[in-house]
Amino acid sequence: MIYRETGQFKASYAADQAIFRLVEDRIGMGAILFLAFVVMPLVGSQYWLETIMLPFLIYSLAAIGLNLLTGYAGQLSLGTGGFMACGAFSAYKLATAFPDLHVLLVLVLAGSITAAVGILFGLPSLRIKGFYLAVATLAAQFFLLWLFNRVPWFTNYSSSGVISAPPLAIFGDIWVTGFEATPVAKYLFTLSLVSILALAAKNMTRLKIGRAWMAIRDMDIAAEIIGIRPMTTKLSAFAISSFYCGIAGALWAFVYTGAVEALAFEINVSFRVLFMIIIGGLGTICGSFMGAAFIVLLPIFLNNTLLALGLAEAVALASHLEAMIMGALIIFFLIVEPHGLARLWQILKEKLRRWPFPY
Amino acid sequence: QEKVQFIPSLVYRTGPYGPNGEPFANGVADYYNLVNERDGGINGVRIMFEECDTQYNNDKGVECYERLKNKGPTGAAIFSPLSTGITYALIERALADKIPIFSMGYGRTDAAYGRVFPHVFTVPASYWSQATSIIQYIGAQEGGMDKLKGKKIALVYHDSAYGKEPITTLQKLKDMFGYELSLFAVAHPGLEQKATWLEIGRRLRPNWVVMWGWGVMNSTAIKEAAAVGYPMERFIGNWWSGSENDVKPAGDAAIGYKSANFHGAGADWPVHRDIFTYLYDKGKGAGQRDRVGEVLYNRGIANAVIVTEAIRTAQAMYGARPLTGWEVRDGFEKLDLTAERLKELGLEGFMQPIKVTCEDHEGGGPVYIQQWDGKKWQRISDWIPPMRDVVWPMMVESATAYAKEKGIALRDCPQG
Amino acid sequence: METLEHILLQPFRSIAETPMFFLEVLIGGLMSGVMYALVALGFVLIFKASGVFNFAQGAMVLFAALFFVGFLELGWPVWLAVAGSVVVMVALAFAIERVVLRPLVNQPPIILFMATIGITFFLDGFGQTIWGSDVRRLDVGIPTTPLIVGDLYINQFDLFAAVICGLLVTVLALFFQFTPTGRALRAVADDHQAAMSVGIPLNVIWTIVWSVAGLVGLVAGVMWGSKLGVQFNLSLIALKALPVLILGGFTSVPGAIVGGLLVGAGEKVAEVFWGPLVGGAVEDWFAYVLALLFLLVRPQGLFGERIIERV
Amino acid sequence: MSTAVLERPPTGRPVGEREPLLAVHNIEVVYDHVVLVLKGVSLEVAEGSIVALLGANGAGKTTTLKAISNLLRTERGEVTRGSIVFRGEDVHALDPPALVRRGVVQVMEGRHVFEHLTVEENLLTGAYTRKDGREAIRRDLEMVYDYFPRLRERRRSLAGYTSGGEQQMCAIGRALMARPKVMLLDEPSMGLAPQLVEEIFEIVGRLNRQEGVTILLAEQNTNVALRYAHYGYILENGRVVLDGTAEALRNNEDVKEFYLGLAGSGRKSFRDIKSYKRRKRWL
Amino acid sequence: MTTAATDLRLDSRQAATGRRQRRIGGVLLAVENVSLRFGGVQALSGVSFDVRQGEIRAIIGPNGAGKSSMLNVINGFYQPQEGSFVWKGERLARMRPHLAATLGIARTFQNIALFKGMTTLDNIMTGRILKMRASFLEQALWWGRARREELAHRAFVERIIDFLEIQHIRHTPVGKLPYGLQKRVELARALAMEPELLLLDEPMAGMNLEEKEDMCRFILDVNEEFGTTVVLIEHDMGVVMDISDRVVVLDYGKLLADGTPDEVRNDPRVIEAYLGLVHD
Ligand SMILES: Nc1ncnc2c1ncn2[C@@H]1O[C@H](COP(=O)(O)OP(=O)(O)OP(=O)(O)O)[C@@H](O)[C@H]1O
Ligand SMILES: Nc1ncnc2c1ncn2[C@@H]1O[C@H](COP(=O)(O)OP(=O)(O)OP(=O)(O)O)[C@@H](O)[C@H]1O
Ligand SMILES: [Mg+2]
Ligand SMILES: [Mg+2]
Repeated sequence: MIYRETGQFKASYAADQAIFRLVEDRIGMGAILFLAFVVMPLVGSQYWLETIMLPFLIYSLAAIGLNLLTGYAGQLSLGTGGFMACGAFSAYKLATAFPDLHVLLVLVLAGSITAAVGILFGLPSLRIKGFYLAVATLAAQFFLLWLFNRVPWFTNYSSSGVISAPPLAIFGDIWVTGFEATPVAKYLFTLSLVSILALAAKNMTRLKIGRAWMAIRDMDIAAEIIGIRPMTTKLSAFAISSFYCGIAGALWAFVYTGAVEALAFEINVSFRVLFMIIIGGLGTICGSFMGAAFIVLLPIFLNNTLLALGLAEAVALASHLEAMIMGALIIFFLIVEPHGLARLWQILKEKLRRWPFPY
Repeated sequence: QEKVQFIPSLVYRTGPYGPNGEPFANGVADYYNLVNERDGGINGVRIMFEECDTQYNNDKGVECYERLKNKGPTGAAIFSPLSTGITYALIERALADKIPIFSMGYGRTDAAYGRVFPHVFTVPASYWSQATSIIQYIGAQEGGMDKLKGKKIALVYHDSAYGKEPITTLQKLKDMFGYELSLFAVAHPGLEQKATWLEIGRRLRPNWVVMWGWGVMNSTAIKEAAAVGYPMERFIGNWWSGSENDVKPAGDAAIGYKSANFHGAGADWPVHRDIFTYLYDKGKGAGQRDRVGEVLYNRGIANAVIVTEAIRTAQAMYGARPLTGWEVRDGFEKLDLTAERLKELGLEGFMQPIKVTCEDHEGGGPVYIQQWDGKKWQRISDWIPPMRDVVWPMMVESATAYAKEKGIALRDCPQG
Repeated sequence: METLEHILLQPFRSIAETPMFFLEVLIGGLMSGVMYALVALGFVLIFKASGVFNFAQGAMVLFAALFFVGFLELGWPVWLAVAGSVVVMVALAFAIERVVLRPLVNQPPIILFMATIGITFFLDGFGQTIWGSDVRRLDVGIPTTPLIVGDLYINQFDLFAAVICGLLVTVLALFFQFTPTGRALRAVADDHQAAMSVGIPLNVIWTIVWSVAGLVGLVAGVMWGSKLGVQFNLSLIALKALPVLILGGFTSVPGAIVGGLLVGAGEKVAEVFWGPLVGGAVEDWFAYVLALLFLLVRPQGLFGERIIERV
Repeated sequence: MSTAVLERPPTGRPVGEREPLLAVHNIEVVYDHVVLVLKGVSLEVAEGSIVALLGANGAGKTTTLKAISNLLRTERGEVTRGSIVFRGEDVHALDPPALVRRGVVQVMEGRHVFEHLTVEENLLTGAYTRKDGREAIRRDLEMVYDYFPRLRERRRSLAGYTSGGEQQMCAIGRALMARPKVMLLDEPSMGLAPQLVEEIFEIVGRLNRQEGVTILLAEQNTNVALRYAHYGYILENGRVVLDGTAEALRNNEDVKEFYLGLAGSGRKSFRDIKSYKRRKRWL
Repeated sequence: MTTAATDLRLDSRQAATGRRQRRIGGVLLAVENVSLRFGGVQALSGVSFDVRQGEIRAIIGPNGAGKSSMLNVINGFYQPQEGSFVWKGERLARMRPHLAATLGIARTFQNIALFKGMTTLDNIMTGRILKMRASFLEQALWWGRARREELAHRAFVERIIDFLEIQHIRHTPVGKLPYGLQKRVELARALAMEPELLLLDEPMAGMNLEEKEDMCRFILDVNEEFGTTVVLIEHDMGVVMDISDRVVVLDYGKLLADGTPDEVRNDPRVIEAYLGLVHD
């Protein structure tokens, strides 16, 4: 009985309403934050910080965004890439048009613009549902990319259509974008932002708006009948989800790669993020992180293992094997636990709670 | 202890463009192996190279870069990102890491301006230069540049950073020579071009079609062009639209199709003989024997030759030892690949001499036009040098604008 | 105002001025549409029969084509290569049923959808591990020269594809509507558990549908393969089939055809007559936007089953 | 079926050494690897009998039936102990369609009709496993329509649009089309008008008598169930707490009090019940 | 049973009836001449009836008679082709779900329509959504109104949870609950809306006697303590006759009878169409 709730009584509704209701959970979370904020920047190599942690965090953010929409509000979307592109390009336009704008403001504004675009593309969801909607959201994906690719204004008339992030500082000369930014600065900046946004998402999902989303997801008719407006609820889901995806896209372009063309946000990105939330667990915030970790780390891990196994000569074979293993693992995880890694974790905790008794 | 120079190799053998990445990667691998097997390395420093599969995908490219940049005793000597998108993503990083980037025939064109981009090399020619060469060829076919006036030229391009590169140049030339230019974007990956070709072949009927295509887009374009009866002789691809992979799937329809190229096609150079003797005969070849000498394979060789020669030049400055990236850069900036040296390398006439300067990292190399006869690529023109007077000022202007946007101070270059 | 007129009127004027050309574009579009429909058909089959949105259809097209050319390159005669590919596709159906679908019975559709994305990865990797990633030429003797009727250019190849597609659709539509197996397939799509409870063996049903979808994939693979060469990109045509699918309705075999024709014709006409006004390449999203507009009127697609909403 | 069965009033318990048609031995069921729902349930169903499974909500009736028809696995539940024997064969490893072919058909709780099929198509899917030809199936279809005339009227409408009662009839009719030997009926009376409840039980009884169908019935409507059943088991909290012939159960004081509402002075008005009665009694 | 207890019950019954008569007020909702068609199916044809403040009104009728459709019309989910409503004396041409909810009409569903992926508590809390005012930002930050509101509503919901005795399943996802409990959670969700008019569609289907008795008690308590008006569809005649004040009988979309339980019970047409031979 290592992990249990016996003996932990909640004296108030506030305590019962807390995100982590058990002391053990709070300690665990504290440890993770400590690792992320203190240990990682100290011991992480540049490779780790820049090419593993950054994409992991940014993808997590996008995954949270999509999870709000798909996992909580039940609106399956394949337009994530488009929304991320929207964030990236609006951030670029903002940062170049107003060079003095603070980086946080740039991100928030870019997110808001994306939210507006999200609402626009969310309108069909009022009538269209399920896979029909999913395919319809591809319209957003393709149209937005086309727009950014085609209209030179978005790239400040760059001949190639590539945008590259101007250097921006969080304060003083602590740069978070551009080539003067150190990996640690980029990492901590992204980490803080992602943590705050994740917390905000968690709060939303456990309060009124989150309940409204879930109600719409689980049974829209009943939800409507108890007075939840489908329109505002669905559109708010699209807006907030796009806000998150927009910020993720902006971070991707500005902090991670530094220069992107619209194609960087092609359909595969949408699929990837979708993978993350499904592997991680639909309708859980921590699942978004787990899923992102899985999808970002797995190929790198596989690739490195295959190389270590002496398959270095046959790069193509390694890539093909990687795809196969990746596919097989996705299926494997779905079979083991269709509700994702987050649920797996929960079951584990459940078992721990009952341990040493089987039931 | 053995002296080794680490050269990373970003390749794409899989993914939508895998079929094209494969021969290129094989050419590079074979040449490095040849240098090791035949010469025992570059002046005794063996080449250690490692491939990383980017799948032509930007994130993967960045990940590969970060993974490989610190390998070997002195870190990566140089990166060839092998994709315009990846090049863009690496330019800043590589500068911070002090590693040169060699984007041969792709990438950011204005990066040829060495005063702004000290670490990027785009020899022997950029897309902008190539565009001027192609237009000159068309001019010659029409009987003189002045005959271009009123002619219709269509550009069919891959709708990406890569495909858009020649547009400004072609527009500039349009103003100079008075032809009409129509633009046709084809969305990645380019499976569906019927509408484009109906418009071109049945309504617009331009005098010439120029193509900036890549991968499956090329063969599809050729097939669709044939289906609307557009004459292949008037259809010219750039150097990424002129490999065996582009014409073979189209079958006989492709006979007569033309493309630009900046190096030889075929396996008839001494270097190929060496590759057969030292590698394929011993079972050490990277690919299939009968595909040695394909256009993209040879391009891999060209890439590897320029890299090894740059390293050799750098070794002349710093000694025959493993060099850091920045030392390689210094050598690259002094690279002078003369006709004699090419002959020594067994590549006489394979490509034109290359000379890099502090200011000019491109060199404005010439291209020639080749034509597919159903079996082989036949060379059908002389080397056509670009219109440097047009292109170079454009590059300088664009690079300077970039420097301003990024707050980069222009580097001084010794004149002369 | 001028731009508005430019976009709204100009193209119509140009259509009116060149009616023959318009006809050509239209016909060309319809033919492309048929090719899309061929891929969409595979989706419809599986969706209709098991409620699974099979994203792997594109990968199956590639997979089938790879084996087919692979066999041909081994020097097998065409009939043997066909037989061999059929065996491979049926075996694939068995494997998918056993390994993926059976353990996921009664799971929500999105989970199954994800699983098929897993299958996509696996098939792409597997097919190319065996056959490599080179572009392969496939020539099954379908003529590609244009057929010139009066002043009209018609692609013979497309014509051929249209006939094949029409045949397939007729057979499949009849099968679904009028045989007990067809009925059972639709029952499974509605409710896995209830279907099992009345004795419909899910395993058998799924193996059948996936085999049939595999065969449709083979046909699509051969057609598209002869058009584009057999290579990785074949798996991407799935993306072109999706708008066809929603336009026609996920559950309707004839819908796939009609959707295909609409999408094909619509996007070609749009690209040729409107594309130049906005910079071209509108084909990429046009089909999706078209489908979206249709859906706003009919949320279940043109021929899809009515969406039942009751409490 | 044999008339012998008809003449001897069947009971749940086998008479003498006769093997029961269906026997459940001490099964334990776990959902999701952690939730233990059935804690050792045993029951026997003799050929030709109607056996009722009674119990409060959540007692585990549905779970028991699903364990028998092997539909549990699709809900991430599994039988972790015990065995289920049908005609001497352990059916634990069979899949549901195999069971249907052996004649064990379940009518699921909550109807589960195929919404996008018409009522008639729904019925016809029930005959999926049958091999005795179109004619026989037609005849049975007519039989079902005779039993449920309302279905005949709605035969062309999509089942998803029919009312609750119609769907229930459709589900039962669909099961009948499979010509079952044993029918597992999960709450057939739920949501049906009183007349129809009688009718359906009447039909169930008739099926049992005329067609010789053995019936295992989970039911809340104890009253009716015990009127038609021959034998009954009462489930509480995943355990069998009481069993006996219908007669015996009807006269059991506890059953009267808690299930039939006949305590003491006959039936009392719902309005007059002032105290909440929910509690665990036999545990 | 002791006689004393019986007496007590009798007393309370009289008391209840007495109170009841006093409390039943004017017409809360009148449905006038409602007709509803689905393609060829005439689900309702020209049905009119009224519901008085504070009463328990039952709707009965054979399967497919249009009872559920009637409820769907009342709360605006189906739009009838003809007909109108009078709510507290005010005529409404159209009813929309959201309007109905704001007017204070809550309901439960025949085929349980709970939010399956949510816990019991969350399900009930959704009933309070109409009463919450906090903005996005406040919710995201768990601050200000969001926090105050949440705790206040939580307290209210806990009262309902206590009332319906479902404390032990507060944090259980409702999808896993047994049927009877799900029905109770649904009732709880409806009650959380503090409705004036509560529409119950077969609240006791699938329950055994004891549970029905409990459910009846809940309904009576809601009605008596909060004065909530109840419209109830139920097939158990015992329940209907015992607890309802007036009964509407529908038959194939038509109004067959309307009156007190006793009147209806003895109406030969009702007996023929619906009741049949009722075993008691
Ligand atoms: N899929 C599931 N996962 C977890 N627990 C479940 C699942 N299905 C049922 N249970 C639990 O199993 C127990 C028994 O449920 P079951 O449905 O068998 O009861 P029942 O007797 O049929 O009740 P009712 O009369 O309400 O239908 C209940 O406590 C329920 O919560
Ligand atoms: N959305 C709909 N589309 C088509 N027909 C419908 C729809 N809703 C209800 N009906 C039809 O209207 C009629 C009345 O249905 P309703 O559900 O109101 O019956 P009910 O009285 O509630 O019956 P039950 O007691 O069986 O629940 C039925 O014949 C049903 O098939
Ligand atoms: Mg049950
Ligand atoms: Mg009803």
